[in-house]
Amino acid sequence: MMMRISDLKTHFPTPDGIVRAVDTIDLSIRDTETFGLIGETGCGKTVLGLTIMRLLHPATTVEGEIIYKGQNLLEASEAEMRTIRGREIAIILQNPTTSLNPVMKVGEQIAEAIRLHQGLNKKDAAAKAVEMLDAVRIPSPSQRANEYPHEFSGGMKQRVMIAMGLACNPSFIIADEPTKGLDVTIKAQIVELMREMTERKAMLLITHDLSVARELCDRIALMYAGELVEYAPLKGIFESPLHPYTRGFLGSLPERGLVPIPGMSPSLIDFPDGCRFHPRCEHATEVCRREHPELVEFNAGHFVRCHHARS
Amino acid sequence: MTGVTVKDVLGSLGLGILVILVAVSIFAPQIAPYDPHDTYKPMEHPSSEHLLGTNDVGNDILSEVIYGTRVSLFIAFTVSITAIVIGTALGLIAGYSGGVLGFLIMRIVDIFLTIPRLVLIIVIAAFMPRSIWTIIVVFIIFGWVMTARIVRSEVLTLRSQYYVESARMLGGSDLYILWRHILPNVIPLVVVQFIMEASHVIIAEAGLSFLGLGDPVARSWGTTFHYAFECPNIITSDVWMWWMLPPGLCIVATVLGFTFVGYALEERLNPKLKTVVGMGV
Amino acid sequence: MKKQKTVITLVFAALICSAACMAFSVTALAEEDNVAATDGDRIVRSVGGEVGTSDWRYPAPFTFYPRGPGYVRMSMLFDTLTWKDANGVVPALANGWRVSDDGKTWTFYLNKDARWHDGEQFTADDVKFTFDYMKDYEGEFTWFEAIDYVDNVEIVDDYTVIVSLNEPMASFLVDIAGNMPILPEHIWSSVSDPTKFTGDDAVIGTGPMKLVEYNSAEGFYHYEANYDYYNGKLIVDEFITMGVSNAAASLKNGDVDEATFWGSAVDAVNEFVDDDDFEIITGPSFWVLQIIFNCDADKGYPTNNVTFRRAIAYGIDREEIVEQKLHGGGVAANTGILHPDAIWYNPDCEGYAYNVAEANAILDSLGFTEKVDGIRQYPSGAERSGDLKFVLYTTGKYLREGELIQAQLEKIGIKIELTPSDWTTIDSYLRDAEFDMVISGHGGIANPQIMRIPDWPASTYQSEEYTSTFAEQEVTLDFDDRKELVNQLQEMVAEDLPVYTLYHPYIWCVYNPDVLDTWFYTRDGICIGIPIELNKLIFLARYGDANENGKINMQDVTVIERMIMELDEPTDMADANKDETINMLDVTCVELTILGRAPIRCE
Amino acid sequence: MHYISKLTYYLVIILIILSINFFLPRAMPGDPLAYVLGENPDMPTRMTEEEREMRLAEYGLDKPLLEQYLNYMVGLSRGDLGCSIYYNTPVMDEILVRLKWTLLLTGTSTVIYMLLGIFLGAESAWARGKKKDTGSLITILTVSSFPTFFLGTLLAIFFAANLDLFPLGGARIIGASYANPFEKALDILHHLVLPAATLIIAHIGGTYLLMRNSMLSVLGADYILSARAKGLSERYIMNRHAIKNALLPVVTMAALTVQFMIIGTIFVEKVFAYPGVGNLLYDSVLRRDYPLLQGIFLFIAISVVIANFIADMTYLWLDPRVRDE
Repeated sequence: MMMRISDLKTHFPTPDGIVRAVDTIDLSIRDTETFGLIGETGCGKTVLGLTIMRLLHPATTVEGEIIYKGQNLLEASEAEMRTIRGREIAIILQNPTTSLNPVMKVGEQIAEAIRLHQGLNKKDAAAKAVEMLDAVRIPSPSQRANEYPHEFSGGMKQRVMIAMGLACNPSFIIADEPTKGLDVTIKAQIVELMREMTERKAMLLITHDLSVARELCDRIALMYAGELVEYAPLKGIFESPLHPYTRGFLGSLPERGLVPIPGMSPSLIDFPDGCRFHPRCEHATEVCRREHPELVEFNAGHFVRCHHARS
Repeated sequence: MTGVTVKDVLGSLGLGILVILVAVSIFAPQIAPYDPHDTYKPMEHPSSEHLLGTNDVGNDILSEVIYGTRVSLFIAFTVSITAIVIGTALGLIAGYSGGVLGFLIMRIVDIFLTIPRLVLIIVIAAFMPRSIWTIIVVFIIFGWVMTARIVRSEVLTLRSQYYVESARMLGGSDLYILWRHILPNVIPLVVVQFIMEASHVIIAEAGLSFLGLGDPVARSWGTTFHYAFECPNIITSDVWMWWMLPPGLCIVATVLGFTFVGYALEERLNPKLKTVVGMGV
Repeated sequence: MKKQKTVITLVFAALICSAACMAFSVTALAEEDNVAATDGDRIVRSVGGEVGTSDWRYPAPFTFYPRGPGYVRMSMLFDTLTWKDANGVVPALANGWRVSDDGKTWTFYLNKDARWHDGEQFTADDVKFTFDYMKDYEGEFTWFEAIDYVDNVEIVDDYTVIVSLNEPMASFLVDIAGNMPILPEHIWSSVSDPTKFTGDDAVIGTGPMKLVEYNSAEGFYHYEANYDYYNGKLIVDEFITMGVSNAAASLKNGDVDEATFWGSAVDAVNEFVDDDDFEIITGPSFWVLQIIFNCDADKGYPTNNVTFRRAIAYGIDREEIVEQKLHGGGVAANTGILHPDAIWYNPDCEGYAYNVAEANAILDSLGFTEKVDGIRQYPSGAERSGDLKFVLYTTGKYLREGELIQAQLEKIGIKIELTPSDWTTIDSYLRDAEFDMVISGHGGIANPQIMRIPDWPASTYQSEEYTSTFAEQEVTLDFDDRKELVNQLQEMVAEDLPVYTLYHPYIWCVYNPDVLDTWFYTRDGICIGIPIELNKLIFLARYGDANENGKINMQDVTVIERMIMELDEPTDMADANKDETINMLDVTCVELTILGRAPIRCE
Repeated sequence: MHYISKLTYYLVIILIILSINFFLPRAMPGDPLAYVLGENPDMPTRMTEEEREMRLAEYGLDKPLLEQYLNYMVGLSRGDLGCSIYYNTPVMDEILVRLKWTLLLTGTSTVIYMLLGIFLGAESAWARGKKKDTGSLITILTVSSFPTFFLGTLLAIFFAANLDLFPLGGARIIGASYANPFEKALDILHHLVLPAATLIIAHIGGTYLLMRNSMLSVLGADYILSARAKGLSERYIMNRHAIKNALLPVVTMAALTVQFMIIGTIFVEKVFAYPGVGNLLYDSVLRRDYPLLQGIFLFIAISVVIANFIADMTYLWLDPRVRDE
């Protein structure tokens, strides 16, 4: 087991109230497996990634456990975390355009992590950075390493982000929306690259794109309003989805007719009583409005949070 | 964590200062113990009769400073209100209509911003008759520039936003769109700008008066300070404590009041600065 | 630790940058010359007459700023034929002089020891050259106006010149001989644009000081002693006048050794009264503040009526103004303009003591009886109507006096609209007689010549009697006769009130006696009446006991003392002046004369 | 292209400033000749019409306005700013004599207040919401509310008049003889402390606030998160990632603050009787010395334009995105 997350709650204060971005999540990720975390924008999935990395604002309260290789990350000191970030666990942030420092050369941005974690000198780290750029198939990497981010196209920047994440050979990777905003061809290339690069690593793939998840993931979890509503192996989700939300999500795939889920995802400050999905659920009954359903194992390895789960 | 924040404390403190000062200037005749033009024995030290002593011609300094509040605030408010109105109007025109007019306005703005403002004001003030109206007019001439620039850029942003577009599609007149859609969005910025302008004028007027270019009859704080500074034994004796310090501190308090209010408002209005909590969400 | 490192780096960077700035400036500044003073040199630092403005332009004869402090800075370098000390006219480049009975021919016997700073000998040629040059460039020498009186200068021998005047000039010895700086012919004969001539050569004179450096930026004049000075031994090695931001504070912390204070600065002077480190001398400023009335027959109603002006004079409490504005640092002025400390002063001028009843009575008698809200109204049918209201112009400087007058005149029912303006504007109103009253001040009131136009810079006062009396005194050489005429002039002004004088401020010199203790005030002001204490004679050892070496037989001194005191016979050969009835300075002068150091004073 | 359009823009601005500079004083009331002789001469003198005309001709004030304008422009192209009426010397000479002092004062102060402001602003933003941040914010807002002349006077009263730690005014001991250049530098530095401290305290607020705000928005940027995700230390991130980005608006503002600095100099130089250009401006205002006033104004305005130009260039250097446009 690479990582076990139990009873995780991430809440942070804002002037409008407390945002419960992650509100009780349990999951575990095995060595070398790719775990997909799917949900709409604003369901809290990015926060989960940042919670694992402990990159949230100090005012955030985090409860529960994140056990990585036997160590509870939530109890690690900031100094320990710094040795884990980038070296053990890397995160490939969404939005490469804003996630790359505009006034720093690309090669340098990759090399600085290498210097830090692998103790290489400036020159060797720079060489390693060029290697990484080469590995993510950026043409003429030694020249590109001396360029600034604005000189790269969107797909290229995403490759840089991947190179940056993998530069120190981490054993666990969090990839947050790696294909967002890319056109179909580029997306396919990136997916291919991701698959190749993370073959023997554990990865948490955060995305709202089921097609990408289907390409890459071993298991998939669906997140809704801060909690997991269903998780199962790839096949289970795609062939026998149990939760109405999952079904709705699958229905929004292009080949299934692009039917959007009606309604809006709830604010993370003020959840509806009972099942958090019930205002948008066509099957909602009295019990759904009253009682918050528990996550139960419906089939072996297939968990669902629904009063009316059926196959 | 929706409790009292620093900006709230500073904001209310600033507001408090300003309210007191405005009250003092309105009720100056009631508050001041004497008419500032009445003369008593000159250069008296503070006593129960003259709490801050008397100046070189025997005016009660406390009364002079209290009446000075009127002059200083009058100049500050007159200038900043007028300058802001002009600046907002020109900014709206430049931003909304674009074209030759907008271009011209913005070039003028650029030039005005490049020319060292107070240096030119000093030069002009040196040649004009010394009266508060000269000062007011000269300050207005230079005061509208920054507002026009800020309003224009905000209008440009707003204009491209959908609701203005849709209002236009629905056939609203330009004036209606300006009035109904753009102006309300510009107001908060203008308020901050007003505050900054007012505090700038307070300092600049005091500076001009300090250099002896102010209105010698309407004694603002700067003028009182000027006379104190010219007093030959101001430094070598304790006289500065009751003659120089009070008008100086009044200037500081006013500027601080404006600064605090402006700071609190800006923090509230500028979402970028609002909070870094939950970055990445 | 890392944080500290950043701090240190930043501070270090700041230091380096400032060091670079410093280095730049210091290199630039190090190029300037410095006179290395040796230990024990006496260096005197003075504020030099006026605080606030420290620059009086380059101290060459045609470039100095034409006001007292400017002239004085030039006079350190250039001597005149005569000069003045605390008691009156003394010899300078001229040892002695003689005037013909018609008062039109002056013979000057020149000092044979005088040398120019560059070593050249001073001769009669230089004197003639200077008179001719001044006539040629009259317009350029803005300080000086009277050269027209001079007809020609004749060289008798190397050290004797005869100056012939077109008409007798009573004040010739002061206004021309004691005023015109004598120029070295060998330098100025080739100068055709004197106002642009500012090199080192332009400051070569015969004076007791040589110019080391003038710096317009820092506003200082740095002089060094001319040890070869012909007129006495120098007791000061270097002299500096400089600008400071606050004279009293600079005195206290030793930045300067001497400073001048005027009028209301009495408060600052009082700070030094109990301070043993400083001494104070008080002098007359020869300066007067006055109200100028519009006396113009056409435009001046009602101030062109002398009775009306008297009412205003009675309605103004000058003592209050002296008290309020000057804090006692002055006196209510002589209504006849000339300063009470001047030899020409007429003590019998009408004083117009503050008298509200008298003022009201006069105004009532003139028909200004009706009052609205306490303000008198013009009588019906007069040139003006409505409130008895006047515009009182002044610069910002005398605004406070204006406020006091405003309040005082309101008590007799006259409304004053106080209008501060700049001097240019006011002056244009004065020229055109488009004004009611103006507050304005001027100096030079030790010299009767100032009374040519009593309401200067306006000229609305017309009196033939006055004009002819003035012209008569100009050519009257006999002191007593002239004084009588000047007295009449003063009485006329006091009677007719073209101006109503308000006050004469005092002037003080506060100095550190350990550095220099020879400061004095000049009789009727330096030159034509400059009140400040920067008389170049302070640098000379003239006024100690000249006979300290005992070279003179004390009996000789006593004889002369007895002669001065008009005692009968020289029987008692003890010190005749033991009661100090005679001014010791006179005694010293006598001693010097006997020693042949400072020559005979003959008038 | 970018450089050329910028350069043209600044040249046009300079041309406009030159014209304003020429026409402005002439549009004002007041007769410069009246000020040649001052307000209270010890002996009254008033020029006759001929003398007046002679003087007017001497300074070229009698010619038609257009001719004066052309002469002015031609003169400027030769670096001739005219002759000061008061000093009767070339304006440029008078400015240059004082320039070194002003440069020393403003240069030293600018460097220190910029660095200090940037440093404190960055520190403050990094500690946002903590006591350190709030404390420095309130302190700096408060001291920035002091008008320069008030602050300078207070410093003079405390540190010069009462404690006698520093001189009351001036730029050096006049007439002093120094054993070596170091002693002289020390003397100059000693005189510099109070005026420079006044300018630094009065001006630090702007830079501090701007840096703090800029830093705060930078700290919310994704690339900072990205850097932290690499395991980099906070200090490293601040120095290598945040500051350079946060500096961009500060640099732009730096040019605009040059004029505030110059304005502050006028007051500081008056309070401390410092022999710089600011004092000269003040004196020439009092003396109504047109050519000198014009010269100084022109000089200051052009310095500000040049500062703007330098800021633009620095911006290009700092921000690769703009550089490639």
